[in-house]
Amino acid sequence: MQPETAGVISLSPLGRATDLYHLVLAAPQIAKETGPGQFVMVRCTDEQALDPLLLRPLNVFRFHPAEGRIEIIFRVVGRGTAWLAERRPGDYLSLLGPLGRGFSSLEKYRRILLFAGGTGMPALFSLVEQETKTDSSLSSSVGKSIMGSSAGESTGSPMGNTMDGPNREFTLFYGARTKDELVFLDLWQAAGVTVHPATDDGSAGFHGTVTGAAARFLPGEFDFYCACGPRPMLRTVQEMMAKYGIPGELCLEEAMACGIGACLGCVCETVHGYRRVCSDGPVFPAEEVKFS
Amino acid sequence: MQPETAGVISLSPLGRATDLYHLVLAAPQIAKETGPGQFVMVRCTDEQALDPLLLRPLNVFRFHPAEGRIEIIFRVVGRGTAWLAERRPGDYLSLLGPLGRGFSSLEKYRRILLFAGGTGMPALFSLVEQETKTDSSLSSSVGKSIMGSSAGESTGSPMGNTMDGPNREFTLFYGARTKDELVFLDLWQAAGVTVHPATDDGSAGFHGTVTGAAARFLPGEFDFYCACGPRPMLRTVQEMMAKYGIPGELCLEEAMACGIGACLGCVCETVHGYRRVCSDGPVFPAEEVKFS
Amino acid sequence: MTAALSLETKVGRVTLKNPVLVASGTFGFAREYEKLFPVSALGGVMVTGVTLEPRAGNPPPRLVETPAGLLNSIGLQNPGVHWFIKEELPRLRDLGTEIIVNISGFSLEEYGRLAEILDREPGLAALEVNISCPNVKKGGMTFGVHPESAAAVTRLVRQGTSLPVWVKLSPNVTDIVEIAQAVVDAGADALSLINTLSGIAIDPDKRRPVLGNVFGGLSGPAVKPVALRMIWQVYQEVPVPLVGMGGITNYRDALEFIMAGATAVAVGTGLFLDPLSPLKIIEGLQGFLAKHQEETITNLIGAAHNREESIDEEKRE
Amino acid sequence: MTAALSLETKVGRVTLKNPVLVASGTFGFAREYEKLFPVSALGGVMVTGVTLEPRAGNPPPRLVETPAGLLNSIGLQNPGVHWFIKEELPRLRDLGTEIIVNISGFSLEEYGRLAEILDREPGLAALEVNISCPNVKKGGMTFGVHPESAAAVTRLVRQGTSLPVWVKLSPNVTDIVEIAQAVVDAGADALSLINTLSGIAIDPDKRRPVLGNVFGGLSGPAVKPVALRMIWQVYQEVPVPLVGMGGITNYRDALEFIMAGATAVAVGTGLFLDPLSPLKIIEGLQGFLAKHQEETITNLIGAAHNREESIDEEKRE
Ligand SMILES: Cc1cc2nc3c(=O)[nH]c(=O)nc-3n(C[C@H](O)[C@H](O)[C@H](O)COP(=O)(O)OP(=O)(O)OC[C@H]3O[C@@H](n4cnc5c(N)ncnc54)[C@H](O)[C@@H]3O)c2cc1C
Ligand SMILES: Cc1cc2nc3c(=O)[nH]c(=O)nc-3n(C[C@H](O)[C@H](O)[C@H](O)COP(=O)(O)OP(=O)(O)OC[C@H]3O[C@@H](n4cnc5c(N)ncnc54)[C@H](O)[C@@H]3O)c2cc1C
Ligand SMILES: Cc1cc2nc3c(=O)[nH]c(=O)nc-3n(C[C@H](O)[C@H](O)[C@H](O)COP(=O)(O)O)c2cc1C
Ligand SMILES: Cc1cc2nc3c(=O)[nH]c(=O)nc-3n(C[C@H](O)[C@H](O)[C@H](O)COP(=O)(O)O)c2cc1C
Ligand code: FES
Ligand code: FES
Repeated sequence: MQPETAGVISLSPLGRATDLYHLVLAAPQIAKETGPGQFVMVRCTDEQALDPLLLRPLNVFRFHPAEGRIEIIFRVVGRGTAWLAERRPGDYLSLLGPLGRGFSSLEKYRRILLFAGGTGMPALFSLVEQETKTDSSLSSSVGKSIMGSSAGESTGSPMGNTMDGPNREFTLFYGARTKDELVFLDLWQAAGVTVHPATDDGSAGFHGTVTGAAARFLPGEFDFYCACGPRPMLRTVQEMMAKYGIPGELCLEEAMACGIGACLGCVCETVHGYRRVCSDGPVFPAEEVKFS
Repeated sequence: MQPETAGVISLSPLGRATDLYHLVLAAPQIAKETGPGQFVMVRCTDEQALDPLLLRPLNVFRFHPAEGRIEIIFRVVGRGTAWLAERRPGDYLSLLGPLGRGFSSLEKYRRILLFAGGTGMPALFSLVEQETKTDSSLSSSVGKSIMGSSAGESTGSPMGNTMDGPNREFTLFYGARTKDELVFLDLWQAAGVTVHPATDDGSAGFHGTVTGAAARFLPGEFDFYCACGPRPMLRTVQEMMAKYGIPGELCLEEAMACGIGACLGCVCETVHGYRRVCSDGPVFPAEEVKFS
Repeated sequence: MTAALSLETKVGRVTLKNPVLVASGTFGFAREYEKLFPVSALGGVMVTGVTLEPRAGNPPPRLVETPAGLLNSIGLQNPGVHWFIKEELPRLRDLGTEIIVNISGFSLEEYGRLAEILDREPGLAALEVNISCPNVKKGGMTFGVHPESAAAVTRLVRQGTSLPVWVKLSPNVTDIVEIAQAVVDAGADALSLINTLSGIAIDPDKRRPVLGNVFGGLSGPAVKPVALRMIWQVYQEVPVPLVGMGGITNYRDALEFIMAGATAVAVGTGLFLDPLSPLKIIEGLQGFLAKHQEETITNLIGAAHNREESIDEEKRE
Repeated sequence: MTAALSLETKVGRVTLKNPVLVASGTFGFAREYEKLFPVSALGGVMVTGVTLEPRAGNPPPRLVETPAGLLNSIGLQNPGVHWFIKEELPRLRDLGTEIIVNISGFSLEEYGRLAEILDREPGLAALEVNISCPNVKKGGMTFGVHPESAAAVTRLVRQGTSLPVWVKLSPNVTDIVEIAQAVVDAGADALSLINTLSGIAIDPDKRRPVLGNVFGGLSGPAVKPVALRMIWQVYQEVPVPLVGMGGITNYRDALEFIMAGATAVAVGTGLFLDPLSPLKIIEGLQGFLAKHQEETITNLIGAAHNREESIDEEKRE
């Protein structure tokens, strides 16, 4: 964890109808240290400007320690991300990272359920890529945005990925507002993950929420789950999985100031009392998180 | 006077060692209405950002009503101008203008002295270009920055410009920190103005201030003067010219908020009491201005 | 949408066609902005502070930009109430919007006189009483920072006029509710808040304060959280219409004020960022009503106090 | 340059190697920032507010960004003074910088007890008394907003310890000088100012306050003009060392505070923009001394009050 000035290698909008962007950064130190589910804080303001004031937390989508690069997917939702979307290759960004406690190792589990909502996807992908890591050929899609490849159908090898030894099986329920926002499905497929898309508008996959999409596959034979997405989704996932007795981890979001655990500003409620999302999390054991 | 969204046609640094920039904007409405010595207010902030908060006043260096363009020369001194210096062709800027009461007509005068200090030059050039206006061939240097052409010597036709009828004669004392900051001398020469440069470091022309440079030519046979530059320079010019009984006009600067005369924030002291620099000025009869 | 959306709002007896005013001191006497947009589109104009005698104002520099804020020390430069009535008011009356005259005094008597003088003038919607002025007779203590002096000013103005009296509160106080209650008890029909926060800036190169007057008033987006807090507190404790101001630059800011309890809002410093911002805010409010199928803006006044009515988190899932 | 430049400064009895501290509540107990830079480079660390009993703090959300500012409602989450002494203090003592412990109480007695408990601990430079806490026994009125209660807290802490007592003032008051004078009369060795301004934010989509606690404290660049004004006023009236804070993000901000009258400064919210900013500020101050051939930073304290010494406009011509 340290401040690092990162060079913008590429920044591309993800498709026509989305406000999603794919950012590739040269940040050797951070790339070397990042683990799945960790994030960085990014200053989204001109050098001397004081508004917006705070750094923005963004999950690391992919990290490439050998190449010294990290990738981020972000949605433009306000002033900071709008500023970020206007950077160009060759620009520099002030980063702080890698931050937070990411996902636990999945070693012990065989059949793993993943729930991704919108920009919750990147954190989960970093996990899967780590857990299925093979040769570095995968990382060749850096800076290339490929989307929607057969987004209408569940895809992937039905028995889970094969690169990960015979035993590991990932099933992803990936929800978005609309088909165009289901991004990088090819990467998920290449990682051998069975993907079940869901869209709010029914333009691809299940017409409805990721939990709706998952319902018909449950309880199934799942050992563990990981979820990242908007709070209401996480709450529903937590309830549903608790009902089936499947343990898991949730990756949370909360407004942040310091990003490193000093200010106590980003707490969430847990069974152990308030915990800092930035440093005790953002990933927490699902059963510990209390949604009020 | 109105808000206008202006397109950046070109933005070029003026030379190696300076922090001066030359900005050409498509702003048809403003170009049509601008007179010499008027200025525009420019928003120097990303769309949704609130810092820096206020628009920045910048003089119009040249205006081309037929082409719908205006030109500006500015120095990077802080956050707003630093932001401005990073714009690129095709970007848009929010402008308000043209603003202020510019220079009076020089019709009545034959031998005119000009004093320009640093970024006070643009306002005076707009005056001279207007007063010597010929065919539009002059405006062909738009976007081209030519500097330092024989900056070491006084230049121009000794008897003043010829394009302006036989009678008008302009003598410019143009001061800057260093040779590289004496910009667009070619344009002045093309306008038939006799230019006496002065630099703080002696790298070109007179080694010292513009008033120092002017002293040996005074009182001379001058009818009128116009001056634009830093406050201490204006004060010295005012004193010196009062001594010789030569009337003139001063173009002032003051921090501004509204830029149109509503907030009473930009006043300067005059013999008539406080006057608004943005709307009663920025150009005032020299004898009315009181420097405290 | 069937019913017409209504932005109409009532500040006590004063009906405004929409809740967006412009703040005193930032709009002059409307002469300048009139050239930029149709002032009749505004809910109202709060004209620059008028005093009994003409005032030259403070020595320059009078302005300094601060982070997301503006410090000003205009010092109430104005031509005096008699000139105002003769030279400015006739034109203002014809603008097609409500005219609220901001008055400032340097003694209790001056406030009373101003109220009486303006009471005779037709075409005014209300007097806005700026109590952030120093009481020259009492060692320069600002009227607005103590409940007694704030109430005394209000009482005199109330006696001097039958016009609606809006008292404009200073935020430089320990307990805004106490002051609000005191001036309402003394007869205020409505409250405007907030005036500027007292602040300074230093020029480290020159080693001296930037403003000629040393002290200035802080306005703009920087002060918005403080302004909202005061609106919130007063709304909870004092039943009187509030006109909210302090850092409003867009319709979402305006909604924050309205939901915190403001019946109307005013744009001041926001004009300097974008002279057309009041019009854009009016449009934005209209759009918000349409989107949320609210028929009138008045339904939203104080909405944030009502926890049951708050809209739950985006219901995605 | 012949003589070595000195950033050393003295806050009463406490000598700081340089005038740049970090503000209470923004630096935790130095555990986290310690991983980012050598904390020993700082003039001192003001640790997070400690209370007698452990406190869970306020419900989230606790943070909301505002224009050039930050609203927080942490609610003094901390493990209590006993845990602090056992688990945090030993490490803090070894950091190689001055440790100032910020204490908060919810009754007069709690302040007194905290002072006594900490008095026994070696290795502390001073106690910083946060008087912006509600007095639970007196209906939740904040101690710091009235001279009597502010003085009462100070007196008890003064009696309880022989450590230097720095009282941290709340800016949410009508007359900061009155409070400053009262706590100095009650025995304060130095004053810290300012704590946060009370503010709120509304989420217009959800129609409710953003913060779980509704009210928060505003910090960051937005408040700088107010902080500077209070430093300026107190410096003029009350002869006591001042530690200035409120929106400092770079060395020029620090100079503004020093020239307004601060003997030392603290960086709080500025850490969140750039965790290394305190180090950069120290460097910047050094550079400024060198450039202006000043031998010591202490020469600049209050320099802006001295009109004769102010540097005249750039003398170009
Ligand atoms: C640990 C963590 C990881 C994240 N990873 C990603 C990611 O990989 N990709 C991505 O697109 N987004 C991610 N986010 C969310 C991202 O931080 C916010 O979208 C961003 O800060 C918004 O900044 P803005 O200036 O554009 O919006 P603002 O103008 O600040 O706000 C716009 C809207 O976004 C909300 N918002 C502001 N800050 C946050 C925040 N920290 N968390 C959630 N909502 C916020 C506001 O309430 C408001 O409704 C992550 C957040 C956290 C805490
Ligand atoms: C009528 C008018 C016409 C002008 N024309 C030109 C021009 O043609 N070219 C040009 O380069 N500059 C011109 N200026 C000056 C220009 O407006 C300032 O340099 C600019 O506003 C600085 O903005 P900033 O954000 O970069 O600096 P800031 O960060 O705001 O300040 C940096 C420094 O500049 C000073 N400054 C800030 N605002 C002003 C101001 N309005 N006037 C003078 N000094 C200021 C500050 O005190 C500070 O020392 C003009 C000013 C006025 C009033
Ligand atoms: C330049 C300027 C002049 C002002 N003059 C007055 C005034 O004459 N009378 C008054 O009551 N308030 C005056 N104010 C305060 C504003 O009316 C308003 O209360 C304050 O600026 C907060 O709103 P804002 O942040 O939208 O500007 C003035 C503010 C500014 C910026
Ligand atoms: C997240 C946060 C927590 C704070 N906690 C405390 C605290 O525990 N005790 C205290 O006296 N001040 C506390 N403060 C106030 C700061 O110490 C400081 O006075 C204030 O933030 C102004 O400085 P700044 O603008 O540099 O942050 C806190 C401020 C912030 C932002
Ligand atoms: S953001 Fe500061 S503790 Fe998490
Ligand atoms: S800037 Fe407002 S009157 Fe000149």
